[in-house]
Amino acid sequence: MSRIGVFICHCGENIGRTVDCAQVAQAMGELPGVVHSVDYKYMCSDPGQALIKQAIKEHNLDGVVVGACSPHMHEKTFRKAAAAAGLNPYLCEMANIREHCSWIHEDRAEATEKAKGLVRFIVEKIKYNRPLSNIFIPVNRRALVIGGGIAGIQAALDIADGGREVILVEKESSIGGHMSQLSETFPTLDCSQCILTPRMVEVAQHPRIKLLAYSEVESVDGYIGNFEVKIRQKARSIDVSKCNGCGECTKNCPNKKIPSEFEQGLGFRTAIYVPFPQAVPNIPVLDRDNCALFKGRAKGVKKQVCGKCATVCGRRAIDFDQQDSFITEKVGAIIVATGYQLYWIGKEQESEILHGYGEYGYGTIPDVIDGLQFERLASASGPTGGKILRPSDGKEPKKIVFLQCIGSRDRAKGMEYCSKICCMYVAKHTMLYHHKVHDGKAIVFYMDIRAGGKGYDEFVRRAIEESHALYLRGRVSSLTRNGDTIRVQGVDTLSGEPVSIDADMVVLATAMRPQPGITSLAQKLSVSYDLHGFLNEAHPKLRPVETNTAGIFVAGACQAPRDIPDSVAMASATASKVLGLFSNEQLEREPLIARVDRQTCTGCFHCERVCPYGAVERFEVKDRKGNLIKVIAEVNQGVCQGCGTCQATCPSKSIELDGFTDEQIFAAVNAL
Amino acid sequence: MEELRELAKKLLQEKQVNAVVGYECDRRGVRPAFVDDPAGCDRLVFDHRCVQNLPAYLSPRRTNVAGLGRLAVVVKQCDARAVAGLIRESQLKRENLVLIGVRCGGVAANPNESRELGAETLALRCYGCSGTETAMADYVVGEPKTVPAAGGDRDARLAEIEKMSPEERLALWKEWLSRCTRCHACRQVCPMCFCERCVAEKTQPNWIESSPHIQGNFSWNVTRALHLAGRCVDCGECERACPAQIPLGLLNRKLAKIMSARYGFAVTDDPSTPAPIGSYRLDDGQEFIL
Amino acid sequence: MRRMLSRTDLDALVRDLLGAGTRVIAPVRRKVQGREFVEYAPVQNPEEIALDGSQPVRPLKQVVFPPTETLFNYKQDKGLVQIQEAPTTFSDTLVIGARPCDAAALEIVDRVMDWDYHDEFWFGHRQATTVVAVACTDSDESCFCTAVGLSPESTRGADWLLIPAGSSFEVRVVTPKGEALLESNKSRCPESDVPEAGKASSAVEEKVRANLAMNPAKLQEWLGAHFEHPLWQKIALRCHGCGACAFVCPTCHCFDIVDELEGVGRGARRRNWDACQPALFTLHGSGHNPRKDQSARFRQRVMHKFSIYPSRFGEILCTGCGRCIRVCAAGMDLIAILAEIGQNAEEAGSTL
Amino acid sequence: MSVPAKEKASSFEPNIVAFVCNWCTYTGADLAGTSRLNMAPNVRIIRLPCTGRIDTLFILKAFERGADGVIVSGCHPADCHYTAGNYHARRRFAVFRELMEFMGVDPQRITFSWVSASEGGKWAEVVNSTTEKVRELGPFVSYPRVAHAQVK
Repeated sequence: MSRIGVFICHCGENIGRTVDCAQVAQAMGELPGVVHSVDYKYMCSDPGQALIKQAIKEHNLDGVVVGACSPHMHEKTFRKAAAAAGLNPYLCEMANIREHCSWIHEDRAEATEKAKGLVRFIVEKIKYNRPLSNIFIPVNRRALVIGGGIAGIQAALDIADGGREVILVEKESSIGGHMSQLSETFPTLDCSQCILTPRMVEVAQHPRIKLLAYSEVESVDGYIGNFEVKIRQKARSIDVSKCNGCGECTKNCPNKKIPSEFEQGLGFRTAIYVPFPQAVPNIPVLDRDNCALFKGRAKGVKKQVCGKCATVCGRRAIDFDQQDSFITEKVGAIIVATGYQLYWIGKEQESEILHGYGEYGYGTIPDVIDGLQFERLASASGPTGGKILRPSDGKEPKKIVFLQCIGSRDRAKGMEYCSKICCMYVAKHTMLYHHKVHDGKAIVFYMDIRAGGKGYDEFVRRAIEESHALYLRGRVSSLTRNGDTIRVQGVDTLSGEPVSIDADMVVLATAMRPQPGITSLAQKLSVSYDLHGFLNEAHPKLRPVETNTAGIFVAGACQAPRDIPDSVAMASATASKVLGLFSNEQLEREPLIARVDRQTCTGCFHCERVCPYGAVERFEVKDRKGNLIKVIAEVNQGVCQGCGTCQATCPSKSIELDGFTDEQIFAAVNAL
Repeated sequence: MEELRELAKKLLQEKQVNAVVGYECDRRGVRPAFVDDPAGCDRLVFDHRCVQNLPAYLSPRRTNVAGLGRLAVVVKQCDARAVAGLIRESQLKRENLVLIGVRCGGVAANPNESRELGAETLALRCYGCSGTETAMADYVVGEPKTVPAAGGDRDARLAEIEKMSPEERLALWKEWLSRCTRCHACRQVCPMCFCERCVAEKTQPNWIESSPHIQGNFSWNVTRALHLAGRCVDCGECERACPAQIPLGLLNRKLAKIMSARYGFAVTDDPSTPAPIGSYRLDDGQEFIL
Repeated sequence: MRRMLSRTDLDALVRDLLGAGTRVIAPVRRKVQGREFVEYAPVQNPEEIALDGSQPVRPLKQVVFPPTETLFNYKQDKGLVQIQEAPTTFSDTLVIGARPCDAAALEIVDRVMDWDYHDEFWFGHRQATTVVAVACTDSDESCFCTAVGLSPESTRGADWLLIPAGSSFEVRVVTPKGEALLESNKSRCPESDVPEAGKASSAVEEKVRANLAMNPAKLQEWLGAHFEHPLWQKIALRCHGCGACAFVCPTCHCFDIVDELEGVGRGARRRNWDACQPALFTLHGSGHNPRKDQSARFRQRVMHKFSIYPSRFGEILCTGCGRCIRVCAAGMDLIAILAEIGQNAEEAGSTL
Repeated sequence: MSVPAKEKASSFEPNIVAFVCNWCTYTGADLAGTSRLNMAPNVRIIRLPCTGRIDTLFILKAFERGADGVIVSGCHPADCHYTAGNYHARRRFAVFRELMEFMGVDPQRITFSWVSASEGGKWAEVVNSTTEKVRELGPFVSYPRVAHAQVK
């Protein structure tokens, strides 16, 4: 027979006003198994908790039910109090008679009756609670960071500086990400390369960072504290151990007319190349699709077509037969910082929900460019040496029209979300333009100006007031060629007038989207993502850098559109989470996980099929002589998150979720 | 028939298997046979009275049969669905088994059927069947046969019930389920009911009351049907075994229809087909959800 | 002198009893989803009664031994438990048209129900029930009552036996309860001087005899000596362990006692039919199962009927009704099994 | 004097149990509380971690114990705290619902809904509309729970 104590809280007037707490306490006292039942003004107060602790000792309680607010509010409080009095904390449960009762009903009699019902559920349930103890999982105190942009770099450095090893995986041949392409950064206009490059070098030189550039995550196994990650090191065609980055190969490559990705197609590179001079690691990569030698091989030409790079390489570092290789790393935590791509707004689209903006002629009119292309034009290290020149004829544009929200905040044709950075970088662009072309005119079409952030609104004001950018509120309906200018047809919604401008160049602030391949990575990691592919955080406010898979964190623009300060802040947040996780050799977690009844499990593995975490493993039951009797399910304690889908699916109910066992739920339903 | 006997003899003589599970004639009709010596192979028969789903004997729960050792089993195409199901659900390893596929021209509803096979005697599950052998078979025996034309619409009885009002339907099921004495024969003969401990036998907690009152009978029959959703191989043995004459096949058939309509799912003799419960699609219908 | 009862008068008798509030159970014809069969069921008017000799698919035992029966209700009141016993007296019931094999089963099971413990529920139902059996006019290949010492016109367990004669029945009064029934219906059962036309069901009896002949004593002896015999392994292979045989058996009487909750701290204790064929029947709490496979379980069924019960009560726990054979999905055939054991017994006998 | 049917129905207070997930609907119901959204007092919540944990057996047992209606509610698709529990639940209950309907249990007695942590208002609507609907349907006396009668 149970010895249960029931404690009904008035919550001041919050519960007491509509629920007759004394009556509820009295009714509960009459239930079989309840030996003590009282009501009190504030159960969560110190005297209230003392009441519980005292009762546990005095009445030798083996279960405590607190009828009060939502367990989301105070379950931890009361469990701690119970534990302090020597009762297993999992023998304490709450019945919610505030949010679910007193606050939503007016009739005192009805509310009191309902409160009795709600508390009775929990009284019955707790008769079947078992004392549980927290689970300890060993932690492999190394971290994996996926993505070597500013977020990944920051996270890696913070963790490494905190004393833990980091593996940084970058799919491109150099780290740096999009930030390395930017000319200046808002709102301070400091040079992007100047602040980024030292951080990149720091990564390369850090004794606790293992940098794997030109690599991708192939598969992820395991669980928090114990991940096993298989990493594909793509074939660079360069023996990294031999290359000293002298650049002879690049210089001698005959194919020099390949559009450079780094320059957003505005400049050229060779087939064997370093994406930009400050690349880390400063080791070239051979683009086999554009290399004459490989093209020849593909065509079946027997003779080696080229091979100049190998000839000129003094260290014989060029290896045309290099294959992708794989390494496996064991880590305890993973940070995903894969960043973003810009919305390609040409006609062809890869997804049904995207429609592009064919009317803007992007991809067909050469002087209609996107924001990143403008960054390259403005960059001192860019294809024009920092001069603003039109891609079509190299002339200096005297009138540039900037269009904001291309693809963003457009439910019909693009993404309904705001890309967050565009208002700011368009303002920056108008300023850079003004600085470089003093007589140039910048005209901005905007929907709203969103300049929340330290110094952000001041920055936009400066663009308008000091750089004389003309801001027109409205949308542009079409961009068409008009001689060597571009006819911009739009409307100024403030004046209500249609606007027609002949611009020398048009810059589109296109939307931010997650990187291609994010969904397949998310699936490897068992991390959920939204309609657009942005990774989901565990809680938008309280757990913004965690994911629902324990031990996996998100930083930067892979989670939502982010600017540099946000990305860096998130990265440091993930680093601090990871260092927190690594502060102990073992990880302690709540024991509310599934457990298999070995006697009755038949090994049909329906549980394995439904487990969202892959927590079900196969266990061989053997007799004393070692003969296999049967193969049954076993739950990996580190992986199980306690959703209980396995239990509802198990035909013979041979898997039980602690905290919500069938007996507990049955008892509650039985009390209906 | 000779082909089947010769094959069985060969398998036993060559010690490829320890026993052959097939069919034999008895006093009244046809019943399952377990032959472990080559001389006994002449007992084996296959004709339209071979109703029973022999893979039911392959469940690990059948310890006596498991004790025979490596088995060859005579399977009709429909029976092979049970073999596939048992493999899919890790109860069986394909390599531990020899499957003798028989070309079947349809079977009667009853193994003691004395009449010829025709529209009147044809088992419901054979309606619309092509009678071809299973692709899983290691050996195929028998001449190709044609299944007689069905004696009507297989789902006529289902349609009739669907037309009724909820009250009429409940009254009907109450009437039928009131005959259930919870012998659980439906479960014991089912090739896909292989749990070591059936949920109906769990008493802590006692979700499904074991007493044969209508409440317990309702819970039991609903749960049995649900557990077979997308798994039932449509052999009809549950209904045939029911000593209370409850038309259990209706429930299984209804679920097969739901599975097909909602998820385009059909139970096949291919073990690699995923089970529909335990899988999902992001765009699964949810018209019933507010 | 014989007493005759016409079907018309039988119907009138039934109508009288129904009018007086007596529950009348009789074979009635059913059609469920295209399947036709006959079963014992309460009737509302005599026209429903089917006395054409068809065998009801399930036995008569549920009239006196319901598949589930509440023994008492309980309610927890703080530390105390209040018990409310179920009544053990039952309303009057008349069974019309019992097969002799079903009626005989009642008397056979009486032995165990009044052995170490007097089962008030069983005898409560028994006392309230009057059984009118009807001699069989037909049999099938599963009938073997003659092999266990009964016959198509056995009177065991019946209060009256009706022997069909044209459109009427000859009434044979068997017990004092039967006398009482006759007393109140004397005018309906006039004495007739038509001489006996010989044994009414001799043709049926011949047919049944042809199905199986055995020597029960020898069989019992052989069984007692052959608990371990390869036969058991062989027979049980095809058995699914479904227990349908036991559920349709007129003499199987095992039950399980369960407590079922009906709310917090209250519920009922019930006894439900059970069967020795599923593994759970003998499963211990420890996980050990003394009858670990189907051969052990099937052996138990045969042993109990033809060895254990006879040695304890002097009665074979089988009336040869043949239902277990008809109902078995796996083609387990008790006639063939008994014949095989009988042959073993004969052979064993010759070597003794 | 007999009570008119309509009046009888309206004086009946249905007993409804809600099986909800901890992360979305339970929290949504909390929000309804903090927003002081007045709603029918007929629904009592049993908290589960996820809709994936909600077994059809819970619903059957609830009806056996006298529930006139049942609510099952959890996270919207793509919002599941455990990424996929609600998708499994969606299949389970789609099939269950149709089977119950086939066996004569009016599917209107079971409400399925997605209520997120931010949808306090929707929760109040689900509670009120279910209560009204079940009130109209009347007490669920036709469910086998009354039929503790012996089988034939």
